[in-house]
Amino acid sequence: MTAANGKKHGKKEQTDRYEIRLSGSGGQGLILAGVILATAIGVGDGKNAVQTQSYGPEARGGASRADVVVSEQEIYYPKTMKLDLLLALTQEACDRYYPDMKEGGILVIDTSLVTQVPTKKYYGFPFVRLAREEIGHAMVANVIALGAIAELAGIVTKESLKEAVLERAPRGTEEKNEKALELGFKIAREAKRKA
Amino acid sequence: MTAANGKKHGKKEQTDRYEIRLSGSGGQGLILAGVILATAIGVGDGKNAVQTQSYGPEARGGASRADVVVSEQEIYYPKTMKLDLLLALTQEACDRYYPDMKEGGILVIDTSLVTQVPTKKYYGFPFVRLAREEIGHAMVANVIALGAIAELAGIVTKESLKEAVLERAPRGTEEKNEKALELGFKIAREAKRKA
Amino acid sequence: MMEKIAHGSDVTHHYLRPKKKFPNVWCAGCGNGIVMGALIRSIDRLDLDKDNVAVVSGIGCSSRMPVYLDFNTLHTTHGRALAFATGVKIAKPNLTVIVITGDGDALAIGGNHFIHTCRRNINITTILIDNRIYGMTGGQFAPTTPGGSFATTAPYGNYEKQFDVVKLAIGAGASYVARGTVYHVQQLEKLIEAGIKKKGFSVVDVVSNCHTYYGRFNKEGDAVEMLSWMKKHAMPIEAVRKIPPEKMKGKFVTGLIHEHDATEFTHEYQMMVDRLAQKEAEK
Amino acid sequence: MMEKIAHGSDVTHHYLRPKKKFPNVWCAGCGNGIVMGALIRSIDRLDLDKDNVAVVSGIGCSSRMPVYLDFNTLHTTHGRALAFATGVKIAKPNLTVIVITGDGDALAIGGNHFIHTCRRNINITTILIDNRIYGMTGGQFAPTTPGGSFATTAPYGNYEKQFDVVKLAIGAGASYVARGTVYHVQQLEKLIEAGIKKKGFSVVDVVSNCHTYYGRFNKEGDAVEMLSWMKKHAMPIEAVRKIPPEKMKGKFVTGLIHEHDATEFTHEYQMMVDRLAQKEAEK
Amino acid sequence: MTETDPKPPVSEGNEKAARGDKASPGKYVYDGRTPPINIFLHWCKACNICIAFCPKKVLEPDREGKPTLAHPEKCTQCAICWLHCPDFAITSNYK
Amino acid sequence: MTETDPKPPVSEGNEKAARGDKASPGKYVYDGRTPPINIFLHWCKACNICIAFCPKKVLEPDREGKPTLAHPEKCTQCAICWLHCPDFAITSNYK
Amino acid sequence: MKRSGIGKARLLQGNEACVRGALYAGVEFFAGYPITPSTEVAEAMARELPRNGGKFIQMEDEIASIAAVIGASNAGCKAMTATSGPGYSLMQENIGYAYMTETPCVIINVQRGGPSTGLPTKIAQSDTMQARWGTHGDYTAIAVAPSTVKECFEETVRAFNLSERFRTPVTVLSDEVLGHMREMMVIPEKGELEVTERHKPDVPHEWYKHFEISPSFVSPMASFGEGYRYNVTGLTHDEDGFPTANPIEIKNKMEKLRFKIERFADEIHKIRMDMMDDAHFTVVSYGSVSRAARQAVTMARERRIKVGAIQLRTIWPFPDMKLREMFAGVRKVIVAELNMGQLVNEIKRVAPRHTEVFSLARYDGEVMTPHQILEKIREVIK
Amino acid sequence: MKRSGIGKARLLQGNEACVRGALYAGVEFFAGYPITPSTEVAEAMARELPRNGGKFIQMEDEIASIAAVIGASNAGCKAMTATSGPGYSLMQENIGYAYMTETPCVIINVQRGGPSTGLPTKIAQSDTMQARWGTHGDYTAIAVAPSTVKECFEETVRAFNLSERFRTPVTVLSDEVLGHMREMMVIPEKGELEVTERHKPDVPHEWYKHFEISPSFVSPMASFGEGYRYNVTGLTHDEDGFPTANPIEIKNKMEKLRFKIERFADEIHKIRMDMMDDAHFTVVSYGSVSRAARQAVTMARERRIKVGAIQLRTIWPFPDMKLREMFAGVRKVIVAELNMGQLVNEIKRVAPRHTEVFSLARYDGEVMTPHQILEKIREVIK
Ligand SMILES: Cc1ncc(C[n+]2csc(CCOP(=O)(O)OP(=O)(O)O)c2C)c(N)n1
Ligand SMILES: Cc1ncc(C[n+]2csc(CCOP(=O)(O)OP(=O)(O)O)c2C)c(N)n1
Ligand code: SF4
Ligand code: SF4
Ligand code: SF4
Ligand code: SF4
Ligand code: SF4
Ligand code: SF4
Ligand SMILES: [Mg+2]
Ligand SMILES: [Mg+2]
Repeated sequence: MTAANGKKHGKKEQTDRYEIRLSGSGGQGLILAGVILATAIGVGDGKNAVQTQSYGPEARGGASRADVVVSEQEIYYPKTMKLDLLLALTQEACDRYYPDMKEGGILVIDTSLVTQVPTKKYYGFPFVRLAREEIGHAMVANVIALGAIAELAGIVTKESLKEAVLERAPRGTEEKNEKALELGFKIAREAKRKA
Repeated sequence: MTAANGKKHGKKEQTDRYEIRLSGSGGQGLILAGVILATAIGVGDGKNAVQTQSYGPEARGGASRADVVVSEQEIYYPKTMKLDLLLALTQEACDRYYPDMKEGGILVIDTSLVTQVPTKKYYGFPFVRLAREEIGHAMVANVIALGAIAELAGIVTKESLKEAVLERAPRGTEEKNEKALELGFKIAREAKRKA
Repeated sequence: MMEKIAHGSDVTHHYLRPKKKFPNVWCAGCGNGIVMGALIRSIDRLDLDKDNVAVVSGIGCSSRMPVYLDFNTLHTTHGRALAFATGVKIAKPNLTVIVITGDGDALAIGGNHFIHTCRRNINITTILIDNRIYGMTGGQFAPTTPGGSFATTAPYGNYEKQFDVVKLAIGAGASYVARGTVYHVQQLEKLIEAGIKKKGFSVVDVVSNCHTYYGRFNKEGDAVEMLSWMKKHAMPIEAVRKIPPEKMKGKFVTGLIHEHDATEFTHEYQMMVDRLAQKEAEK
Repeated sequence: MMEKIAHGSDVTHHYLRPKKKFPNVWCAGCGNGIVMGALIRSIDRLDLDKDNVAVVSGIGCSSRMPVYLDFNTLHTTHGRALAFATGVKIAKPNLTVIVITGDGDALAIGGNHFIHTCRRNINITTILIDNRIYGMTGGQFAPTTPGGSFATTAPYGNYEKQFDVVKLAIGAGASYVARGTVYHVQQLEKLIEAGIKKKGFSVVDVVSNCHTYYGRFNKEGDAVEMLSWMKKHAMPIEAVRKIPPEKMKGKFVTGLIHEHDATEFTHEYQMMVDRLAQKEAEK
Repeated sequence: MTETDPKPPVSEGNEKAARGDKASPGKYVYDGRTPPINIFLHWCKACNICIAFCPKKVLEPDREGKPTLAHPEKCTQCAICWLHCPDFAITSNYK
Repeated sequence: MTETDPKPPVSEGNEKAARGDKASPGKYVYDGRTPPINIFLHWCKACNICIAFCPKKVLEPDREGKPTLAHPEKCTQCAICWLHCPDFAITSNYK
Repeated sequence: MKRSGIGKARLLQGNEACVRGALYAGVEFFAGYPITPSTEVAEAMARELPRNGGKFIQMEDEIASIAAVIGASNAGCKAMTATSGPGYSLMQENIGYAYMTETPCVIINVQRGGPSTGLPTKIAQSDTMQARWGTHGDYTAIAVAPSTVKECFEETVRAFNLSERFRTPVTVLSDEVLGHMREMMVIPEKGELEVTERHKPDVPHEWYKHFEISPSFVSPMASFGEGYRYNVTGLTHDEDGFPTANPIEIKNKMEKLRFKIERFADEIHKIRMDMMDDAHFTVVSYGSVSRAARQAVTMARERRIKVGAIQLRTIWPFPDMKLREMFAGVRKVIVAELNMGQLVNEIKRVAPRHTEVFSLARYDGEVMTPHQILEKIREVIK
Repeated sequence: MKRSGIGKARLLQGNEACVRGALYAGVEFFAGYPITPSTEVAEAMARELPRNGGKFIQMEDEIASIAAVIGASNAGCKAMTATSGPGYSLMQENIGYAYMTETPCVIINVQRGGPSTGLPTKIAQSDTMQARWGTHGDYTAIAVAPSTVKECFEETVRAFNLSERFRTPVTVLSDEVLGHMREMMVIPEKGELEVTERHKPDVPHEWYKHFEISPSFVSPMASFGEGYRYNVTGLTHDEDGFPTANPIEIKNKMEKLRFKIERFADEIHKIRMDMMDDAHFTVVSYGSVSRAARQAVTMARERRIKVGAIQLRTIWPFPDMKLREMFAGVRKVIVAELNMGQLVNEIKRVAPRHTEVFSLARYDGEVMTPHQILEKIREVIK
């Protein structure tokens, strides 16, 4: 029998709990982005991270969703409760998940695909267009988004994220991925400055 | 919900319970005899009768055993507890089941096959020999035994037993079976007179 | 009738569920939809009353088909469709019973029911959608997955041997065994039609595409590429009979491969019942 | 060795369990005992180490055999012997694995494992004691019970069709398929011996007698009569090949009916493992 | 893969011809207004089958990969597109 | 049932001959004392197989149907009886 | 369907009585695979059904048997199978399908010793909990248990009635001794026992919902070939029978499966009481043990022990409330079972505070004897 | 056997963690048949075993899978399979064979919604009772339930240990969310966790009894090919493994199956307590619900509610005594489960008189949320 009674009762736990959702449609590489993010946080930065996702017909069809919960402490409840950050790469995803956000949470959208934003406080970047035009590879939109999130949320170190991205990058695409990530950092840094 | 509380409590029930065992070896037709006896008592005489038997490897091999419990009242426990009558057609059966007899119970043996009888109070008849020699058909030894039992135990009417025997008799053997039954009645009657 | 079949639209609306759940659950380009089209057209050609058609399936992508079809539909447990269908057929022999199954459903977990239904020669038509993979569960190898192929449970190449569905069905006693492909839709339609007409157990093995898993893992491309492959490599039995075996290398046979006459199960049962009744009447 | 086999006594004592549970449970004259004799003599001839022989069975009269045999014995659940045996063989490929099964065990409830083991071509020798009935449960018809025969569940004559074990096994991919009878014991011994030697899945279908049920219900007499029938109606494959088919009426073929070469399952697995190791070493 | 197409007897060319129908209804001619086939875009999943196998290259993909009637005049009503559409998204207008 | 016995190549006649052993050990001759075969009556179930199939009618049933060596001198050590005994109740004495 | 042999006293085996009961209830389809000690059920069905307009088929195994039964039931037949432990285990997946698809069918389990192949020719009552929890997922099970040949008949009729009424599989828990025992019984005349027919829809087919959630939770059931063309699936589904992933629809379906039975539990429960009026002690049992219990209680009463006997003829749903009431004046309860103590846990759960519960468990393949129970009574009342 | 990736923090799926745990425990054989949501276990095994000296085979179905596992275990391998509800139901007959033949093996059941095909991609904990009562006959089951990815690893190791130690099948009750969730964990170094090896006989083979009744009731186990040539049968058997019909031998065998586990139940039980020291209320849960419970309890403590959380990592044998002790100061217990109320019945059975038991059941395919539990806590404490 194990008794984990060491912690003081009543102590507020997991005040540092941070919840992220990456959402959009299948094929945008969001599950992979979630896994990379969780790996960077967990393996790289040594925090706790849990990644969950939606399965089922929903998953095979259009919509796609990956959630990451981050904390320094033991993560009790592994699913998200109120999102600290929502990345929405489609209008549908934005409409559907916006209500799950915490007050004051960060909304990040792809401006080329999400046209009706339910709030004025949000960060918008044309990830897909940037990927195609700046990096020359539409598939790295998710990596640009990861870069932006890292910059905005500050829950992962850039080094860890870079390492995690490169570990997962298909051979020969390392450079593009790195470029994409840097681009993500940059655009978010600029946006923050402007905001 | 059914409540069978009608009967008075404490009333001694089933004082008329009568327990019979027909035992011997496979191929002596004892299960059939048990079924015939139970049918005669139940269908013919309108009493209650339960017939049980041994299954399993035991049944496929040598030994064979059929039990019949008779009562005017509802038969609660269907298996035998203490035998009122034991028919033993082999030495093995006699040795094995004699201890299951009630004090004062009736032991009936085949004198040509059971040579060591554990008591002096018993009825002995050479059923198999009689069947072969008197009826000309070794297979009716069980029917002679049934006749003898009916006479000795008095728990079944002769008419019902005859009917039950004839119902089960293979076509063309009716006469022999009837003769065998009558022979059983007769030898037992004589034995009783002598006793 | 021919016109209607050729044009399809009213056939579609007549045979698919009134509350159509389209677009269906299948991946874009999945052969299951093509087979479904061939099936309803063959039923239409036979002019069967929808109320008297029962479609039974197991579990798998292919086995999802009955949900869309406006017949009496029974979507059962994995591998057991033929056993359920046997119950349906015996209970109501006047129903036309069609089983939709996958190579996993019919030949892996359901192999025993498959061979026994073949043996009994009960009047059921089985459409076995043979995509050489377990599609529904995400691409594990099936008893039909070619040796050397890749699958999630054969990450180093499949080292198992395969069933030849046709040989297996014949070996088990099926009286009608055919093979079609989702590319050759009209041949397929006819094979299904003849299978339904056949008084006895009939199997139509349909070579189909799961590009999502099988195609992707084995670099066989998308739906179009996989259908093109079928176009190239299928060889009708009539042609096969005329050419030397070595010309068959890399090809596979299609068409009605085996047929024989044998009394049908529910018919035999009825004859037994009739004999009994006659005997009792004679008494 | 030959001497020993011919005389039997020491063979018996060497291969039967030290605490021999004889007389065995089988009815007087049951063919199961005859098969058991042939089996131990063939093993003796092959000079196998008893410790390296595993005998696996399901449930049935025939499947009781392992209990008497002084090997590693696994008496499993009804129909599943081949699946258990597959686990044993893969776990320890150096064991000689022999499966004893009945026509009900292997072909009714166990049909799926039968065809899949045939397909995989795993090095297991299956002795299928084919008495055309479920003996253990008291004489219900089996998938091998001839049409028209009587059984407790076919009181008006069997109206089902039968498996031809040989065709089924070949259709499923078995690489060695033979048939013997309990009358032709020495042929049987050799068929079993060759089956064990074969690197791959081998089936020896043994025509046997259940006079207690099948014989009695169908007026085929006692053990002697049923063995005499086998003597009369068996036709060795060598002879069959020479005579016109019409002469085969009422006869059945015995001997090694089918054999082909194919890589064996555990061998294929090992090759895969070796390839992997080599790849890793190359890195 | 290198061997030539065995030309299966059905599924290619005009369907009615393949069936060997006696009464040949004559060749289909586009009237310039009624599209030869209807495409239900809502059911279409952009699998590309119709486009790839149309022998007359009548169809071309739109931005989403769904078929558009690029050359209606070339259509022969051969039926290949709608018989192969796994999603029942094509019907013919040829009555 | 009416057709003639197809004479399977094995299982009948002298076993060694059936196996085609080169060294023929000569015919067995009963020495008048050692019984040619031993019968373990305890294991025997009186199935009658040995008696029925002994080609030389060496065996006859006792009252219980179990075999007795009625004509030991006729035995050729053909092995049929013990190879067919389902109960391992016969062994040979021929060494 | 023709019925034979009604109204005359006859000596019947328990297994045969199940067959007679099924015929009385209108069985039209049987699929099975032989297994000791249930085989006589299949054998009698093979004889009777073809003569009575019904269908008999011996399938390749138990999985196929229950599958065929469910198929036939959906095609409109009253359908059943019979088996014993190993077969019952194999059937579990498809029994779950019957729960989910609300398909009426009857399964007779003639129990023998387990686990595994166990003791094929010896008695046990060790599939009691399995009859409630044997398949995966949630559902509410119905199981009944006869103790005499007559009850074999009656409980089989009742099993069909419950099955058709609640659109659910029902298990009859018999056992080796009961199945093989021969006893007198009079087969009731037609009309003497209630026979429930399937509730058929009376709406046009466009309105028909095969899994409608009605006030009673039990929806009318059309059959294949009757013009309704509904969909049946083992996936969790909506009222129309189409797969759903909607949490509300899922919840509704699950509650339907539960409440269609629990709400009517009172009408399903069947309990026999003997000498319970003034009892301070009671022996609770079911199946053939109840006969030994009655005998033992009679013997104890002769010794002036105030003990009664309670026989559960309905095992599942478990009669929580009824028993709690019956235990009102009862200080000590002995639960006698031929297993290592299964139902005793349920009784412990429901027993009021003043009632102590004792287990009398036998598991050596032999029957429970009246003396054994009597001895336990004496031990407990000390 | 080679082991890879030990000692480094990594993000693992629950299903993968089971595979890592199995490798850590020394698994040598896996047979399985794919089924959502357990398939990743088979897939990872297919990748890992051939590289680690083990054997992987995909069988034709679940029945064959567990059969092959039992065969391999008797041939000396640590062996396992993984499945979900429908497959678990199919395996029941042969799981019973493993109980009877005392064959160690591990079954991972990644639960999904039932009954029947149910909800393949949605979570449930509704095979809890089936893990105890799923096969026919009597036996005592062991089942463990992890709640985190790390626990998936640990409980799989423990399952192997218990299985080998007690010569019995052990079920790991995982679930869809846990199986698919990715979480950080450090794979322990060799030696960090205990790994139990099979107890081998040290007597000459003539003395060896494969089913010997020893003081601990657990007998040493030889394997095929090691020179012992024993018999294994699913029929009830004597110590030598030969079928028996002798009531005393039968009873001995049955008691062995039971007591070899029950006697050591204390060592099998594993319970995690959070904030229980001063708790008047407690939430009992298992599996992934325990995480929501911990969260809810933390939230309730912030509201000064004296509530604690109890997580059962061992479900079977049920920790009757342990819980009764833990409930000493507890007035109200909420049992939170993703089913219609299964384990709550056990808790009702064992709860002392002063402890009221409430069920919090969710069965719509969704996870239990901390808020839902919190709400129930508030409702109950009123
Ligand atoms: C008893 C059981 N085992 C396993 C599964 C999981 N399962 C569902 S479909 C499937 C395989 C389907 O393959 P196939 O029949 O070829 O159909 P496809 O998806 O390829 O059309 C499996 C293994 C299940 N649903 N039930
Ligand atoms: C799951 C299961 N179903 C049914 C049975 C009952 N059963 C035991 S043996 C047998 C048939 C045996 O037939 P076969 O394999 O031909 O063996 P035989 O007795 O004829 O040698 C059956 C149906 C069982 N033990 N287990
Ligand atoms: S996974 Fe494969 S079989 Fe399933 S729908 Fe997609 S393409 Fe078709
Ligand atoms: S019942 Fe038949 S198969 Fe079984 S032992 Fe007797 S003769 Fe042999
Ligand atoms: S009918 Fe034929 S020609 Fe016309 S669009 Fe379709 S495929 Fe092309
Ligand atoms: S075949 Fe059908 S689904 Fe595919 S692209 Fe054409 S219209 Fe769309
Ligand atoms: S060895 Fe041959 S000849 Fe001698 S007794 Fe036996 S069967 Fe007869
Ligand atoms: S063959 Fe064997 S068992 Fe049969 S009679 Fe001869 S010695 Fe006895
Ligand atoms: Mg498939
Ligand atoms: Mg047989």
